[in-house]
Amino acid sequence: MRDLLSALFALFIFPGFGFLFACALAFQWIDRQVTARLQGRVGPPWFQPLADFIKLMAKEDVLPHGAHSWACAALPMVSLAAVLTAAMYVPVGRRAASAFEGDLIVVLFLLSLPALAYFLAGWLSASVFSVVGGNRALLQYFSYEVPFLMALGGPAILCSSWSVSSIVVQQSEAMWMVFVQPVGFLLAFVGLIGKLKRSPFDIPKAKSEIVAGPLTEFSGRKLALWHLVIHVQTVVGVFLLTDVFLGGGGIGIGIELGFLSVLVFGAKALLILLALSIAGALYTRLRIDQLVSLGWRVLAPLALAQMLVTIWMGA
Amino acid sequence: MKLDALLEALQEAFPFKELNPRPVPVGETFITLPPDCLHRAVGLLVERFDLRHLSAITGEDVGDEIVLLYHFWDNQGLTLRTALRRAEARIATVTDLIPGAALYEREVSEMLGVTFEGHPGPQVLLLPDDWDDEPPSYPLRQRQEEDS
Amino acid sequence: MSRMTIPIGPQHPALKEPVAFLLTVEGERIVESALRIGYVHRGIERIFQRRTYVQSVHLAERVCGICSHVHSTAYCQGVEALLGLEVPPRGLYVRTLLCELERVHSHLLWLGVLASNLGFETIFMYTWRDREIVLDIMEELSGGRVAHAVNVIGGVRVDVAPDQVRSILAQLDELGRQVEAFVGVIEHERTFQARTRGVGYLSADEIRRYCVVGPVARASGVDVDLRRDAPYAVYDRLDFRVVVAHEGDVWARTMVRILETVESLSLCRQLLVGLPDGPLVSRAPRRVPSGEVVSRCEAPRGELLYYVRSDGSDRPARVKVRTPTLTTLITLPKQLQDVNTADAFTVLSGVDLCIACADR
Amino acid sequence: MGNIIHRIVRWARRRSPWVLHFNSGGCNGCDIEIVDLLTPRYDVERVGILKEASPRHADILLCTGPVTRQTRDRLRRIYEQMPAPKWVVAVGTCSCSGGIFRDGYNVLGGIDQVLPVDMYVPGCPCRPEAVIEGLVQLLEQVE
Repeated sequence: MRDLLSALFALFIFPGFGFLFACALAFQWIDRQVTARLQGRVGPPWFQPLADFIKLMAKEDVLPHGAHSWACAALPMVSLAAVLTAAMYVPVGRRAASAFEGDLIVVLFLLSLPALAYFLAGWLSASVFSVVGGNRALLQYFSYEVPFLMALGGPAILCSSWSVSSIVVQQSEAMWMVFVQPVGFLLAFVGLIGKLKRSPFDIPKAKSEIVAGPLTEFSGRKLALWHLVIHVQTVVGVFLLTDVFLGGGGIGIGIELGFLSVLVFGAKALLILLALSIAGALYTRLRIDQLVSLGWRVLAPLALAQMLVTIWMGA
Repeated sequence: MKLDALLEALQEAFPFKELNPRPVPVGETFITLPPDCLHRAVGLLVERFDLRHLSAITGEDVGDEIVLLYHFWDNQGLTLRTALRRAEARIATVTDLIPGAALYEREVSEMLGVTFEGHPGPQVLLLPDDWDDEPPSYPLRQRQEEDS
Repeated sequence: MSRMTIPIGPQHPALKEPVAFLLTVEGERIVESALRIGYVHRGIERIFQRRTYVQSVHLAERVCGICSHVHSTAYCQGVEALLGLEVPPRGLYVRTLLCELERVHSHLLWLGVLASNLGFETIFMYTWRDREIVLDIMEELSGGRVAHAVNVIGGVRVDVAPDQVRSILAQLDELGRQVEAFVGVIEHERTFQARTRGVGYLSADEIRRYCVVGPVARASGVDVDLRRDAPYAVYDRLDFRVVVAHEGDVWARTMVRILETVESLSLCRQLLVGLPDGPLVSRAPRRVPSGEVVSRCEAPRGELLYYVRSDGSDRPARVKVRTPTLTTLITLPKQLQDVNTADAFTVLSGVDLCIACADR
Repeated sequence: MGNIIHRIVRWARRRSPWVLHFNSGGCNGCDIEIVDLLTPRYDVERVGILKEASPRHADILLCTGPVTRQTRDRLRRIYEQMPAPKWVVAVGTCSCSGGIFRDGYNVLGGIDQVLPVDMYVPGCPCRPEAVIEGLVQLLEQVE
């Protein structure tokens, strides 16, 4: 009985859906606040993401004529399920409840599902802007995904484990991966910006060009879910980087922190989020061809070199 | 711009026409030409004097005539004034000499019902596509005020 | 690759005003573009004929909300020439001061819009924040942030008090520092350069063929500026440099505009320091003797032309407005040919379209 | 229970008004003041206002300028594309009544000739403060 309760608690409250939902809202608020402050503005109040979410949920849900109605409804659900499931394997401070050997692969796979759903949403929602946005999303996916995977593969090879939890554990006994593989961390960070479609890689949803990209025709509940997907994805992505490169909830050699480790973890995650916000405020959005060439001419070769060095070091 | 040489050349090209050069504020010279000479005159300005900047074409309905003013500029203003008969408001386009005149001519054409012969794309510029065509009504023609 | 048609506008986030572009694209490359304007056509030239000369000043300001003052300047200047009216020097100084402040405001606004269309929101926020300084100055002088109603036929209706001169000079110094910072960003920010260099190229010959004016012409090496070439108001008494660049792309247009802003700030200082004493306005009669006039001004976007004909009554018989945007519009199909879809918005912002001006 | 949900939704609606801006024939004056709302001095994000790009995402349609014959149909279509509940705010004198352009041959008059207007914000051009005040008053009436 107790096991069941604690499993349910883990699934729905911490570190499950409830926690992720809260984190998604909090991250969104922090992101908007930091961006606003960098731009000399005040920024939204703390409850803003919640108000936005409730308002969208309570709005009329219309789809244009010619849009694929059940697909448009299913896509955000599937994406949300994927990112929420991915979160189950990413330890927050402590060992993830459902960790197993190879869960890193599962997480990476689940995190790329929304990109494909996003592309499909663009194609199926009967708007030119959506189609262009969908195409761009797919092109962008092919540019960042390979370097991102290879960058995360580095620590896994060094730790001889493809489980996020055991990579975290191993870092608590050695140096953090960010010091061992700084290039890898940078690549993963840039890849994450691409994955989350954040400025300066917000090419698929470039407001001033293609309105809102694949989401142009979505409204009400579906839009709310899409926003939630993007924000939970941000949370999971940031947590993943924290775990793999910043040693999760640990602070150094062999000290056990207990519950405090969650706070340490939170602090590290916030640092990454901060870096994401700052990077977004500092650069001009690239063109899709510029991103593709950046991905394949700079990021991928760097990731490959890093991979080879890692394998050589490990051998 | 050498105004004297220019006037001389124009007078030479159209020996029997009265050019009536007159100064108009601010720093502008008006020259009057008959409509059939205008295209040649513009050609002369462009080719001999490199006067390629056409600032605007003003069209005005003055009753029985429609007056067209071609405002040129090269450190000082030069305006070619020509008057078309209202009943048959047609004139040769100057877009072959000055591509930049295309929009000016389209505007004059829809506002005053002047046909620019040889214009590459004489669609409406500012008016809506469903602007009432039957009978043709042109916003800047005078008669409309009397009607409404 | 299959072709697709992307309709841009009349409602589109990159456009503050309704105008429609139909882009035919292959992949991300534009193969054809069609332009439709006229959504903001209000028939102003017709409305002019129903207003008196005095009312028309107000109407001229409403042709365009961004460059409202230069419109009324061109109009008033024309009517004053018809009347043979001499504007007192102090009036001309204040009028010119507003013209230059407006240029600063317009260029900063434009830089923000360009940055926003490039996805560089931070620069958009900063330029618009600093633009508020200009708006404050204009509001202090005239009571209006955007429409000023400063010009009247025969002069201006607002004065600059000595303590205002001091405070405005201080505000201009602050703004000058910010503008210098923007110059640095434009010159050195690499992603900004990657998006603007080589985009929307126009050669000097194309500029001449299409009769393009203003900063777009100057960015392609065509050295025209009515303030120097045909000085009106008090520009012949001021010391300034006409900024010319030769690259002919959006980056050059950005450089020209931002350096022009620096020049304009210096002009404002000269105007404030050299402000002569005396009356602001000469009394103008209500009826204007018959005659015609062509009045040209250098608006923030280039040569602005007003043609006014009077038939001796208290209403103008004909007012023709030719705004600079009309000349740049015609180059857009050429500039959009074969560019990337994303760059289309850089091109559109780069020429600084003012649709309200073009449609009238 | 229904009452509580109703109150929560009303709270959310009042605090998250996303606006769409459409110029149906104005002179730019009000438009730049509306864009100004987003920038540091006015920063309407602090009261939850976001300027959205797609009509599908918007709650409030901010209209500027009189309605011209070309924009009439487009204005209607944008309004139809917006999901309910939705509101229309006419910003600027000419969008309230046609203003100085009302006797132009291509001008139909104010926004209310085409759409039901919920709030009129006069001014030529409107100050940003006036637009904020108009929005706030509109939101107070939201049920």
